[in-house]
This record gives sequence, C-alpha cells and structure tokens, in this order.
Amino acid sequence: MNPELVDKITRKFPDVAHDISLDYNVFFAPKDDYLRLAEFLKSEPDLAFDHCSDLCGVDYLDYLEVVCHLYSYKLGHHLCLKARVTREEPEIGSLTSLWSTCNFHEREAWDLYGIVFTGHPDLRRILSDDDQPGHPYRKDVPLENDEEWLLRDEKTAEDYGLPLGWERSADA
Amino acid sequence: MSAVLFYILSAMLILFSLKVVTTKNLFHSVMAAFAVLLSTAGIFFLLNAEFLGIVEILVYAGAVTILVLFVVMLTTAGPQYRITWEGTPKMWTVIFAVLFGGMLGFVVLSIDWPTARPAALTDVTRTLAMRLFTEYLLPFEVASILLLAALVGAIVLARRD
Amino acid sequence: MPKLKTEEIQVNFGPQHPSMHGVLYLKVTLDGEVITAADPVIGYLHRSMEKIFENRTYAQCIAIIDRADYMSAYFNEMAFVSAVEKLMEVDVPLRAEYLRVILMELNRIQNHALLYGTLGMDLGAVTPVFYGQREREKIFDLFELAAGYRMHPNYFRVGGVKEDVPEEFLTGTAKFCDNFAGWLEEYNTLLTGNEIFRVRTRGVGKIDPTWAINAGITGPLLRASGFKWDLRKNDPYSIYDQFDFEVPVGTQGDAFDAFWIRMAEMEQSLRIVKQALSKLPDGPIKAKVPLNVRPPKGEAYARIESPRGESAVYIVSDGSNKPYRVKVRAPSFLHIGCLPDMLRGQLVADAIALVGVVDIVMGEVDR
Amino acid sequence: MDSGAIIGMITLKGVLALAIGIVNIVIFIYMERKVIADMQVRFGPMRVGPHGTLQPIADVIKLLAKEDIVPAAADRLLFILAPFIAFVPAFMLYLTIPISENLVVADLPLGIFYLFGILTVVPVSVLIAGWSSHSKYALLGGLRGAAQQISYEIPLLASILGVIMLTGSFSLVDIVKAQQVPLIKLGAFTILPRWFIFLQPFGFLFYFTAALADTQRTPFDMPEAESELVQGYNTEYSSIKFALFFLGEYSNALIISALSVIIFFGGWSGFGPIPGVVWFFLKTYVFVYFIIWLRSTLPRIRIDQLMDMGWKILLPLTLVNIIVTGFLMIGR
Repeated sequence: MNPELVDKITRKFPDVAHDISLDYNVFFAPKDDYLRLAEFLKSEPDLAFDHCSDLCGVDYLDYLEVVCHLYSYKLGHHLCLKARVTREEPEIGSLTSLWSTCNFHEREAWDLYGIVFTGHPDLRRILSDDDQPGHPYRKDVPLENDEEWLLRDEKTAEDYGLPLGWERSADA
Repeated sequence: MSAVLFYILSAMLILFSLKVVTTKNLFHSVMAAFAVLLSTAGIFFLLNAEFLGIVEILVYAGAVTILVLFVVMLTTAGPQYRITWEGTPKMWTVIFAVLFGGMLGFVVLSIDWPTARPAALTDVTRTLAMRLFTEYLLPFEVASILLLAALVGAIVLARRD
Repeated sequence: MPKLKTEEIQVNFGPQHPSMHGVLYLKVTLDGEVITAADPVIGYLHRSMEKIFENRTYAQCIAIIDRADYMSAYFNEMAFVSAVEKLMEVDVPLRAEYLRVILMELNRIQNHALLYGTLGMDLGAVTPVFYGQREREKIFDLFELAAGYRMHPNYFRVGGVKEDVPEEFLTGTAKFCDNFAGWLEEYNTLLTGNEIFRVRTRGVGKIDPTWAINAGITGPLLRASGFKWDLRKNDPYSIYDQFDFEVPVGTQGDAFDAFWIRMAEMEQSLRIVKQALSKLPDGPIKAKVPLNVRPPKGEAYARIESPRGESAVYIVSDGSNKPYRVKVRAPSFLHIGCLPDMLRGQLVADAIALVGVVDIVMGEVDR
Repeated sequence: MDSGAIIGMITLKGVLALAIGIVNIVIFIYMERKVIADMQVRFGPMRVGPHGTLQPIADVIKLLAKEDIVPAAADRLLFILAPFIAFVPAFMLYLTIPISENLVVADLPLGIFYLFGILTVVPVSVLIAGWSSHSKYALLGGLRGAAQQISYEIPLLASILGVIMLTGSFSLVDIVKAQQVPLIKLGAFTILPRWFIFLQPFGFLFYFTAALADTQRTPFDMPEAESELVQGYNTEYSSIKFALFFLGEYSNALIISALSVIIFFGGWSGFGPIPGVVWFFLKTYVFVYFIIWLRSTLPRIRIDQLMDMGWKILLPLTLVNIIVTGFLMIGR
C-alpha cells in the first residue's frame, strides 16, 4: 500500500496510530473510530477494501485486541486494522454490516475471547458449548480445571445470559 | 367354502367400517377405510367380478387411500392429530342419520336381490367395454364430464391462495 | 374456507447423518421439500488447536496443525511455516520450495479427488467415490515415500523441509503424472458428462461474485462465481510465479461450475507438478535455522491458496520459542457461515449437493 | 379331484412359487453385490463360502439375529403391520408369472391387471411405515415414496396397453404365446420373432423407465436417498421387519425384470434344444444385470424432476403411444 494512502487515512482519522514496523500496514483505531475507519476503508474508491480476510481476538493481558486483516481484490493491497478494548469492558462495534463474513469471525472472537461486538445480529457461542463458562482462549484461563477461576468468571457468564451449569461440575 | 369367505369378508367390512367412524386417530381411520376397500374387493372377487375387484384395489385401495393419507399427513398438526366432536350440533346429526338410515333401509328392502351367484364371464374386459361404449355411453360421458368439472374445481380452489 | 397450511418440519442433518461431511450439524427448517432456514451448529470437533499452539514450540506446532484441515495437511503446514518464515525473514532454498510445491499440488489433486467421490455419493452415485479413492491411495503412497506418513506428514520445517525425498518419490510422481490424465478422463466420463448429474447441479445454489466477496467466500467457490482470483497467480507466494498454469473460472456460479473447477484444477495442478519435477534443482533442502526456532518479537500474516480457499495463519510472537497467539483462517469455517444464505429456498436434495460442493472439512472448521 | 386335493395343489404351487421367488431374490442380492463391486474396482463379498456365495444367507441370518426395535413413539400396530403390507403383495405377484408354458400357478385372464392392482398396495405400506415410525426422515421418505409410486403407476400401466391391444388379452400366457409366431420369415427359418419389443419399442422404453421409478431403483431411488433421508421410510426398522421391506423391494425389481421379458421379449420362447425355463431366466437376468448396472453408474434424480418427468413427459408419451398403436391397428 503506497504511503499517500496511509497519509490519507491518518489525515482523515488523526487519532489512528500507524505502525510501519511490519511488512504490512497496521492501523490502531481507537474504539470510537474503529467502525468509521472500517467503513471509510471499504467505501473509499482508492482504498476499496472489499475482502475481510480475517478477524480475531488477541489477549495481551493488559488489554484485548481485535485484529482485522483487510484486503482489496480490486487494488491488491493489504492492511491490518487493530482496535484495543479493555478486559473489563470488552465492547466494540461489529463489522458484520460491512463484511458479512465477519459474522462468524466475530462469533468466534466472542466465544473465545469474550469480546462483545455491539450490533452483531447473532452473537452466540460458536465453537465451545453453550454452557461453557468464561472465554477459554484468554491468557488468564488456567489450563487445568481450576475451581477458583471457574467461580471468578460467574459474573461474566451471568451478564451475557448464559446458563450456569458448571457449578455442578466444580462440585464433582 | 365361498360362503365362509363371504361371512368373513362381510364381518371385516362391517367391523372396519365401524372403526372408520369411531376411531379418534385420523390416520387409523384412513387405514380402516383401506381395509374396508380391500374387503369390498374381496366380495367382488367372490361374485366373479374380478375386473371390478381389481379396479377397486387399483383405484380406491391404492390411489385414493394414498391421496387421503397425503392430505392427512401434510395438512394437520402432525401425526398426533385427533378428531374431536366439539361444535357438532347433535340434534341435526341424529335427524340426518335417521333419515339416511331410513333411506338405505328402504332401498335394501325394496330391491329383489338375486341369490344365485352370477356365472363367470369368459371375456370380462371385452364385454365391459362393449357395454360401456354402446349401451351406457351417455352415463359414461356424463360421469367423465362431472369428474372433469370436479378436477377443474379442485385446481381452482387449490390455486386461490 | 380456512386456508390449508402445510406444516413446517425441522430436520436435523448431522452431526450423525450419512451424508454430512464430518460432524457438521445443520438445523434445517423445511416447508415440504424447500428449505426455509438453516442454522449450522459447529464445534463438535473443537480441539482448541490455537490455544494448544501457545504452549508448544514452533516445531511441535507443525505436527499439530496437520490435523486442522486433515484432508490437505501440507497446506496447513505451508501456511504456518511461511508465516514463521516471514517473521524471521528466512530465505528458503529453492529445492525445498520445489518439493513443497510438488507435495502441495499432489495434495490438491488428492483433495479434489475426494470431493469428486463424495459429491457423487451425495448425489446418489455410489461408484465415483471408489475411483477417487483409488488415486488418493496412490498419492498417499507418494506422501509416505516423501514424509514417512500418509495423511499427517509433518514434513515442512521453518526454512525448508524435513529431509530430502528419495529417488523413488521422484520416479513415482513422474509415473503418477503420466497416468493421471487417463484417470481424469474416467472421472469426467463417469460423472461430469452424465446427464442426470448435470441436471442435478446446473443452476443449483448460484453464487453472485459481489455477494461472495462480501461473505468471505474464497477459492474454487469464488472462482465458480466468475471472479478470477487465485492467490497463486494474483499474489504469488513461494515460487508459484515460476510456473505456467491457468486459473479456471466458472460462468454461472452454480454447483456444476464449482465442481467443474475442481476437475480443471486437478489438471492444472498436474501441470505444475510436471513442471516442478522437470525443473527440480539440486541443493540444500533447509536454510540454516535451528529446529527450536525463536522468531523475533512481532507478528506475521501468511495466506496461501488451499484447495478449499484462502487459508491463512496469523502469528504473534513474543520472542520466545512458543508462539504468543496463532490464528488459523479456515476457509471452510467461513463457507459454513455462508451456508444459511446459500441454502435458503433450495430443495433438500440440492442442499446436500451444495454442502458437498462447498467442500467442508470439519477439522479445519472447528480447529 | 375333490376340493381338498385342489386346495392342496394350489397351496403346493403357491409354496413352490414363493420358494422360486426367494431363491431368485437371493441370487439377485448376491449378483448385485458382486456386479457393483466389480464396477467399483473391488471384490465384494469374498469370505462367506466360495467367492462369498453364501453371503446373502449370512446377511439374512444376521438380520434375523438383530434386535427387533420398535421406537417408543411409534404407532406400534401400524409399525408392525407395514412390512407385511409391503412383503405379502410382493410375493402375491409370483402367482401369475409364467416361467414356462406350464409352470405357472394361476394363469389369470386378467393377469397384468392383477399384477398392477397388487403393486398399488405397496405405496400404502411405504406411507404407513413412514408415518408410524414417528421419525422425520421416515415421514419424508414415506411421502416421497408414495408420491413417486402412485405417479408412475399410471404411465406404467399405460405403457403396456399397446401390447394388450395387440394381443387382445390381459393374460400373461396369452401375451407370450402371441410372441411365438415369426415376424419376418425366410423360408422355414425365423429371422425375427414377433416379440413386442419390435412392435412396441417406445412402449418398452416407457415401461422400463416407469417400472424403475415404480420400484424405486436407481436413478429413481428417492425414498431411500441415503444422502438426504438416511434410509427413507424404513429408517427406524431393524431385524426381520427391515428384511421384509428389503426382500419386498428386491422382489419387485425382479418382477419388473421378469415382466419385461414376458411382455416384450417373448417370455420363455427361444431357439434350440434349450428348455424355455432356461431362456426365461437367462433373459430375466439380463435385465437384472441392467438394473444393477444402472445403480452403479447413475446419480439420483431430484424429486421434483422425477415428478415432472412422470406427469409431463412419460404420461403424455405413453398416451400418444396408445393412440398411434390404435391407428396402426385400424389401418392394417
């Protein structure tokens, strides 16, 4: 992706940080700018990111990150869009309305990392059980069955209206 | 031999006919009707009317039963659908039943039934065809037009939604 | 007259159903024979692969990622290995690249041969599956010669391949290439040219290219919709720019096109294998990289064209010998996400054909 | 002869017909497995007996030894009744099949009519099985099967009306006898016998297509589309009940092969010193082989295409065939 386009994005979104240390361009969007930036990337004719290649969550212990790899079939350039959310309040806008492929990606990120995508049409667990407590891919999840941790995540499970079936397994 | 068979078939016919109207399970009712039609065909065979007997099986027991079953299976609220008696004005039912029964009884009693078994025809199909297309041509055509009208009517009704 | 209403039936296709590919569970609502809604339920094969990676060294990861898309293991390895190589900026020796390409393209043929068989099975033809299986066996024999294993080879390494292939592998591959054109002919006579097969697949599940791009459909399905895109051609990785091959494109985006593209791709893969065999250079098969690699801190994203679509691996490294986070972009996973839209309004029989043609491997979907 | 002896004779003949039927079905099943295996580059059964010849018997024993399950939610009476409604008519068909001139249990004057009358009862069993299993796959399979069978019975019957017009009889024996005269003669030698395949070629095509669909053989095996409906209407059946369905189906397929020989290929007539029985079975097994061949090569047609074909193509064509036959008969 040529530097002019990077300029164009940073000029339009002054809050967006840009990282050039990698072999592709990374943009760190603040939570509020995330959706608008994504929309801009898709609709702007000389950016035209029509393909959302991948979207996933990463847990950096201090915060969670949504990593979204965009690609333009038309112009052949690649970009990585990142947004940070706090562990306590992992909420961010959903890209499903822009790229419908994000539906499953975001369900997976919610399932495994507990990132809530507001505006997602059908945010359910996808890979793990419906009554699975917590979000298994977060770094603080113990790898062995840990009763203390299971109890700690009770609130999250309740908040999102999940059935609490795991206390029984903790007793047993 | 044939008398014994006749009584067995008649008993089946009556029993299954009763089952048709008394069972509350719609599917069982249709199955009983199927049995009734088969017994009727059996009686036709006993009377040396093989053609009619086979037509009875081919058209009624085979095709019509299946169409009725289709309707039962596709349009009601699942296989557990039960017939209920609510909402039927009982007085009228009784009156009509009595009138209809009286009519049937009158017909049965007034006809001079042949008691001897009719002789077996050697060439059933030919005789039947000859009769149908010469002597009884008009009733035959009227019946077919009537059926055609019914068919068209059914299509019109089904298409109306 | 009260309106006669036919009852909607909810039917569960899978996870245990003779025609479901793996443990996919499709909740399908039927109105007569027409599908009004479909909801894929996945996760029956979820092995937390990405989490396991975080506690394994990079070399161990390669053995595990084989099990993601277990029908085309080499592509998983390739995606993972090239992401690590991007991270470390390793130059892979040419001979290793050639060997990788040969194995990957053989793997593609193997995968499409399986699809050929199972699609026939889905449509009620019992014989094609045996013919597809016959060729797969031969390819597995070749894999065994090269890697020592048939399905999960664990053969690619960061910076090259595990060891050089024996001479029999090269002669065996050459022999396979000579025979395969004839076998492909058999495939086409048996199924592609069959009138019933055509009637069953033509016009079924049409995909519109703009919708397909938006929905994240990649690979043969995207090409079937008429959008000419192949990562090997348009964004070449490895040494694919050195080969002469064509990208088959569909015209109508229906199930038949998607199937036909698989058949045409087998032919093209065969061409690539032949070229690679004839050009295979001598030299080292692995760059000077330790087995227990410690990539620098950073991240990398590598995409490759797997038989199912765009397969990608995203690696975040914290500088240790274990990846901090690995994300596998599985094309089947996203194609399953598109299934509800594709199935709506189709007949049950067509739905089976469509699921067959989408080519789903549950190992990859659930990871 | 007193009436007891007559009844004894009839019973004996019936049992004989049943035995012949079952033996042939066993041969059919074995042949199907072997022929399909050969076409699929494999061996098929090899272990039980020489070249697996005893495999069908082993299969039957296995089926009989299996647990006989009635699903808890099933309609018990109808669930048990359905396989018998499928099996009994299938074996009633053998009564009229003339294996050779004298080897026939009952040469009914309305033979063909009787056969198709009995065949119409089969879809009822399919529907009962589908409904009473209380399973969705079975229900869908039952609906499909019954719809398919009743729609193809009409073209099936209509396709052979041409032959019946030419023969002037419904009796199967009469039909075969009508084919034993030469069509083209050179001196004393018969070049072409008057088989109805030569007089009614289209009639045969329509008959065979409709017959395949009516007996649910590939490519029309919709009710058992295992890729969609698991096993169709008999999904919930096991053990002896499943075996009855299974035997009924194979029996029907055998009957249509035998019927095509009787109606279109001269029945037991042949040439040389070989007895008619051998000719009859030889010709029948050519058709059995053909049916198996179709099964191993063709994919399955979709249900709506099947219905379209039955009502919109096959039925009008068979009617045209009848009319043309009628005109030709008058014109001659």
